Amino acid sequence: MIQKILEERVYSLGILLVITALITSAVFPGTFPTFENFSQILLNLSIDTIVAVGMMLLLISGAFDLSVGSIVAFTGCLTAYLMHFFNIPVPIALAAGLASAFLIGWVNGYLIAYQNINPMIQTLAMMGIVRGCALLVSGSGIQNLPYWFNAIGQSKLLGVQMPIWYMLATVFAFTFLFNKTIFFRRYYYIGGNEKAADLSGIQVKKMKMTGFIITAVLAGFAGILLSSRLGAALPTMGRGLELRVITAVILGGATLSGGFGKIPGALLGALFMGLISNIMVIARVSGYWQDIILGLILIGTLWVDKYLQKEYAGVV
Amino acid sequence: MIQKILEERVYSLGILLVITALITSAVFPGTFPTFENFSQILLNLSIDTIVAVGMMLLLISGAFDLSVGSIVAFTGCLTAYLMHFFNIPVPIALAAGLASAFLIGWVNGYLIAYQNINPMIQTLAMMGIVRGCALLVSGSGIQNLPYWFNAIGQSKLLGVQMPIWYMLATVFAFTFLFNKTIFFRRYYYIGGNEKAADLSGIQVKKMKMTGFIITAVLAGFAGILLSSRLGAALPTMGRGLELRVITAVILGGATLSGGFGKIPGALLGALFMGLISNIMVIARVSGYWQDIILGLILIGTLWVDKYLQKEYAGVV
Amino acid sequence: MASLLLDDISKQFPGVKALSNVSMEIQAGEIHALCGENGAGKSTLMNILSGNLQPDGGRILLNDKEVLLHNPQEAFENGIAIVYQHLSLVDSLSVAENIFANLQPRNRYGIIQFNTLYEKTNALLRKLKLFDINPRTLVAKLSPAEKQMVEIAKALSKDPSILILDEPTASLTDRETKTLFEIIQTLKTNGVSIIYISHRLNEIFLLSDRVSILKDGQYQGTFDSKGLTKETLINKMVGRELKILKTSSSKNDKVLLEVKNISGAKFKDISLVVHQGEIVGLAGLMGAGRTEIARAVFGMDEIKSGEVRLRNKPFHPRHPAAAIRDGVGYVTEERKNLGLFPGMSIQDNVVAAGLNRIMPSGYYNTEKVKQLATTAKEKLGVVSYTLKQPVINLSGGNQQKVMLAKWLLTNPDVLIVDEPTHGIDVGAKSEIYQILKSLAEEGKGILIISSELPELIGLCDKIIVIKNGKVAGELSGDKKTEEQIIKLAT
Amino acid sequence: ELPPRNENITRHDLGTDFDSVDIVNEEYVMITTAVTMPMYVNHDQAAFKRWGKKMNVKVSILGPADWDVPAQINTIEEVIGTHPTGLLINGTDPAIAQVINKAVAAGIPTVVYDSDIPNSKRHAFLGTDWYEIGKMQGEEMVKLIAGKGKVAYMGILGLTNMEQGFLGLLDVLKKYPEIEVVGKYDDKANVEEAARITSDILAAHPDIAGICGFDSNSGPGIALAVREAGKTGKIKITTVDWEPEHLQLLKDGVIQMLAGQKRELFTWYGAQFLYDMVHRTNPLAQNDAKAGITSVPYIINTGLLKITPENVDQFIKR
Ligand SMILES: Nc1ncnc2c1ncn2[C@@H]1O[C@H](COP(=O)(O)OP(=O)(O)OP(=O)(O)O)[C@@H](O)[C@H]1O
Ligand SMILES: Nc1ncnc2c1ncn2[C@@H]1O[C@H](COP(=O)(O)OP(=O)(O)OP(=O)(O)O)[C@@H](O)[C@H]1O
Ligand SMILES: [Mg+2]
Ligand SMILES: [Mg+2]
Repeated sequence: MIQKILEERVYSLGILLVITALITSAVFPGTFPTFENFSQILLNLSIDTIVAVGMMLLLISGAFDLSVGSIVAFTGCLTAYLMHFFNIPVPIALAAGLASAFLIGWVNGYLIAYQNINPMIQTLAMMGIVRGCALLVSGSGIQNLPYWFNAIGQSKLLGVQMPIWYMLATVFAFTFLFNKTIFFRRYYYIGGNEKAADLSGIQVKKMKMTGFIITAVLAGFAGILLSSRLGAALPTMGRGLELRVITAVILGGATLSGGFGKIPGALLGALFMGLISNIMVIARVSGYWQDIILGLILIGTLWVDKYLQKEYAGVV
Repeated sequence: MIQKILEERVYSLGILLVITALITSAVFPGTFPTFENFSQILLNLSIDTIVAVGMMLLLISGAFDLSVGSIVAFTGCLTAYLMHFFNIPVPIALAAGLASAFLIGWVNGYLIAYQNINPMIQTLAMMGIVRGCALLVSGSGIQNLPYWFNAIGQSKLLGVQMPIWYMLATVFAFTFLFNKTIFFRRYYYIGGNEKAADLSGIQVKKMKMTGFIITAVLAGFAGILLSSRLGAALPTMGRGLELRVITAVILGGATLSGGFGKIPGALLGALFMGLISNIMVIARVSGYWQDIILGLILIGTLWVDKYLQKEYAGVV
Repeated sequence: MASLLLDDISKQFPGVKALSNVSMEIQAGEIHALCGENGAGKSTLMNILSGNLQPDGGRILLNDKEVLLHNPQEAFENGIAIVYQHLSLVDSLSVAENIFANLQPRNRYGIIQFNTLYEKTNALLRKLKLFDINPRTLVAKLSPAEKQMVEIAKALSKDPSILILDEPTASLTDRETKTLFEIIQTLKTNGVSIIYISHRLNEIFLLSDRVSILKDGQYQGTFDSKGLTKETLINKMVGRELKILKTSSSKNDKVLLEVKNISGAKFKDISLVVHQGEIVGLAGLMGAGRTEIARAVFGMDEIKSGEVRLRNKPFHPRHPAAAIRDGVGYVTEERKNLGLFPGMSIQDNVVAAGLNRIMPSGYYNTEKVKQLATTAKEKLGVVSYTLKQPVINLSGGNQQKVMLAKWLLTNPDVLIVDEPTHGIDVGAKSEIYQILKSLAEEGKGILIISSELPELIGLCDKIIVIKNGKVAGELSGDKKTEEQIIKLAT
Repeated sequence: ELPPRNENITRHDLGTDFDSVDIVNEEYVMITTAVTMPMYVNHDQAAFKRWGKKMNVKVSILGPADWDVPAQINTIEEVIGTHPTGLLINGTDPAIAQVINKAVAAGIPTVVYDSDIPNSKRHAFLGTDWYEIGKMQGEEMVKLIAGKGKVAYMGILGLTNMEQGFLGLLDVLKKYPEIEVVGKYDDKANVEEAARITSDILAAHPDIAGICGFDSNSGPGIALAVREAGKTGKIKITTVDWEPEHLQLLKDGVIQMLAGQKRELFTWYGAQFLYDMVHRTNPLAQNDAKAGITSVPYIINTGLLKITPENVDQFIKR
């Protein structure tokens, strides 16, 4: 039974998280285990997590997307641009922003799935192109966004900031979809054995393209959320996001070769990284040491996890 | 026959390079096709190419290393640190620098090959750790390095800068090794099917560890060369190098899943990227347009290449 | 009830014409066997029927109506189901989800009903007498034979009106084979048409109503099984007489390999001896642990206790590399996963295990590699248009020969072969038997693991039967009969 | 063939003969790193382009998109081969000294802006002292928190100019024993990272008094976290740069002071210096080059802008 539980990264990481949190609470009872601190940690990782859900989908299917960080910036900037310079109503601007993300995802997906362009180069190239477009659209950034746009990310519900709710909703929705619908379960087949998926009647190319589109739209949503939180759209938003998110997702149980991973793993991976950085600051680790210690903890975590789940050692 | 030649990325990319160079020569006859410009292009890509040779080796074996950029920085900084603050003689400092790179490669390789730590997370974590160490060692950079150290990268032979010679030597040596020694040919088998390689008597773990060590040492050498060229060691050297190099190597014919690629492809991939960036400098393309155009060219290149080598479409 | 007409089907692969103008007819409710050598085009034809490949020319008529099968989905919709020769399972998913891939029971909102899924799976597994398999188990944890049965269950789950079985018994043992045959007979009585491909000719005669033969992509005719003799069938397939296997033993008294009371993860207290010139067989049911014994001796898995001696010296390789150096070879089962480098050329595959022996200087000699590969290719009769062809494009039998060639190049004194004739045609089989025999005559020791009992009985000097990881008995001389083996194994 | 030994640079070396400079197809090239950084685009590059239009000469802006000093050096080397009329170089790191010398040796008038590269043979420098930027932030912070409390600061670690700024800040804060510096953080030039670090700091030190930022993205990131924690105005923020975003935050009372640079002046006058050198606008000797002098100022400190709630309205563009 215990063996069984530890085999799943989602559980082993969850347990590790709880233990870490408990120990930290004991060491820093005044500063760590407070409602403000936790909600702030969650708030800060909400953007990453929403993107991570999409990335988890892609990794399950055996692909990944390096352009998400740029999509975050571009969508935010485009939406702001439309609202600020053309006075386009908020809902229409939002729709346009998401539509642009959809289009980017479609181009990525189409070229990768139907034209066999190498996914790494395709999404890397797209990362540059889209970042360039974000700079083109926003120049030095756009301020003074409409009140209702800012309200999207700055409101609270039951004392909790909206982005946290969006993040939880995204995670729950996709967890449900991945557990319960045929459409999304197909990604496990594709990642597990693409040829076999094809032979089982799954339209692999179409599904792959859809995967890139979903990821891009989630990134677009995250970009809108971020600029709403900031009350401004900056072309530098989302820099380095792709690596951060891929790390979180792999930590959460995905593999680069596909077939493995669970949606809640995306949240747990992001949570783990957020928690570690929070604890480091609380423990007064600063400057260069942060990178060094974060690296050591990452390796250490995987190493502990490996011992917890000996069975799967070869696979991960 | 023509079909046959185009099937190999090394040839198709080579032809594309020549065509691009010819067209550019026609458009910018005064500035592009000069000895100075060509040797400048080669000089500028020498560092990347030396690292790319190691990365090609890893990709052939089905792995990759994200920590190379940080190794470049750390080795350069450590060597400079030893020479500058402890007045250690140049050769000993060089040896120490390379030894530190060896050690980093060993840790990466050992944990990945023998402890089954996920290679992406391992090398990403190492990237943070080593970058942190580089900052720790050098602060904001070390200037005024010994004359003989600077001479390594600033001398000329037959009118050509030394780094170009080092790069060519590295490419030739590894091309030879990969074609002519069974030791290096084993990496193709490991990339082709790891389990079968093991059962065929290839010591996969040992070979993998060696692969990471070779790559790290090459990156270390590149780091020493870079700081010698600059006459200074900066902790920010090699930032983003890993993605650039992986892109070059994939462009040069490698795949993330392993088993494919040729060493000269590393040079050609880097050359292609160097050529494009040179042409953009000469054509005075700037700012965001750089990213956008580079992205479009990358995608376009792969797309053209795909049509040239229909046969292999599925594989790449 | 469905009848099928294939009309003038052709298929060209780069370098090979896999099918040229094949026309044949499958009647409703018949068991139609398809025979042919390795690479004759059987799988290609079936892939076309199942929508996986598109023909270059020709038509498919189902109940006299032309159907277009652009993808596997369209084939299912037309009631065609196939058990592929190369498994089409996803290791990382459960048995149930593999069987009902993309067809999971769902409610009207598209939500998967897992309870129904597991129930339906259980029912299917029971029908196939697979009582030990839990629907929730990951496929990765099954043995090759169990995977094959799951693959069959997957095809059956679709309630096909035409069922294609491409070498379903190649990795099954007798027990499962029997179950499968019973099921096929039941399906037949229910009016399902069955296309059956196998290299085990006994099965063809036992099961089929009619036999069609392909040779080099060309249709050779359809015959009633009743009126057909084994000889004529072989003759039509191979186009020549097969050599009769010599039964004389070449065994002498010198002990080559001696295994003394070894235990490991999946086996306990195993002892056996292989003499010079001797062929020793390991028999047993699926999952008995024979493969694990071989892997342990070969240095791939850990031996917990006991001793192995080679040429009277202790032999405990830490890695296959050491075993190969000392003159032990191991031709693995599961050639696609464990034996071959699928994307690499024939030439590269053939020298893979012998690199050190062929080029002891460590210097890679392309000419020598080419020459050795050419020799091996000719000696074993590998059919390919060039040595540079990636092995993934070879037919199953040719892949097996490439693997054998790889190990012959290491020049082993003791060769362990695991399911050496998995998916190999009669012609090639008899060639492989010849090769093994002549190796024995040269004084090598051979340990052969096989689930095909006639093969073991024909080849071996003695047969050791393994049951649940332990030696259940040893048979030699007249006692080597199928009944005896099965009795010991179960 | 070994490189020349490093000779000591004296004023004597500064005169360069510009006879070979092409003033028919006049082109001035500006080379920076992180060429797409909004602050650079909006100030340095905008002013440079305006200057080009006014003088009716061709201006080009080149450099890598990310902060990559070796790549900036590579670009300079490639540009030298195309023989521009003048070079305007962002003094990102002392390591670019050599390539500046190479440009000077190639007879190209070369002006450095932003941070000085003192060990190079550049003809002129315009810019600010990053140490002063840190000092200005420190002094203002001391005032804002009345000389006591916890202070944290962040920027991009490992950049020469920023480390100078950190030093300036610390040198001021050192003098106040009641001020505790709780940490130095790397926000990796990233808004989200800056926000995350800030909220972690808020958790670790609920009594934090002030935070200082040192790169363009620090300000918006710190402000976001402080605002979301509902501590606007309670935690004092000083930071660098005066992008519209920063000004807005200052106006909203989230940020208390901006240490700005007069970046427009760097490139405008820098370009003008180049122009004056080639056109010998103010010849000082019969032959300036032979006399070993240049006819433009050697070092110019453009000074800093201190933007506070009192004068912020003057900076907001309409
Ligand atoms: N994808 C492919 N590309 C190129 N050639 C192929 C491909 N698939 C099969 N072939 C070739 O087509 C021919 C027919 O192969 P096929 O797999 O149909 O044979 P088979 O009759 O099923 O043989 P076996 O009994 O060994 O399974 C062979 O020569 C094979 O090498
Ligand atoms: N990948 C795997 N993971 C876990 N257990 C496995 C795996 N493969 C095989 N086993 C188990 O190991 C045992 C022996 O394996 P295997 O079936 O290969 O033995 P064998 O005697 O060689 O049988 P076969 O006739 O299939 O070759 C069985 O209990 C099987 O279920
Ligand atoms: Mg077949
Ligand atoms: Mg077995």
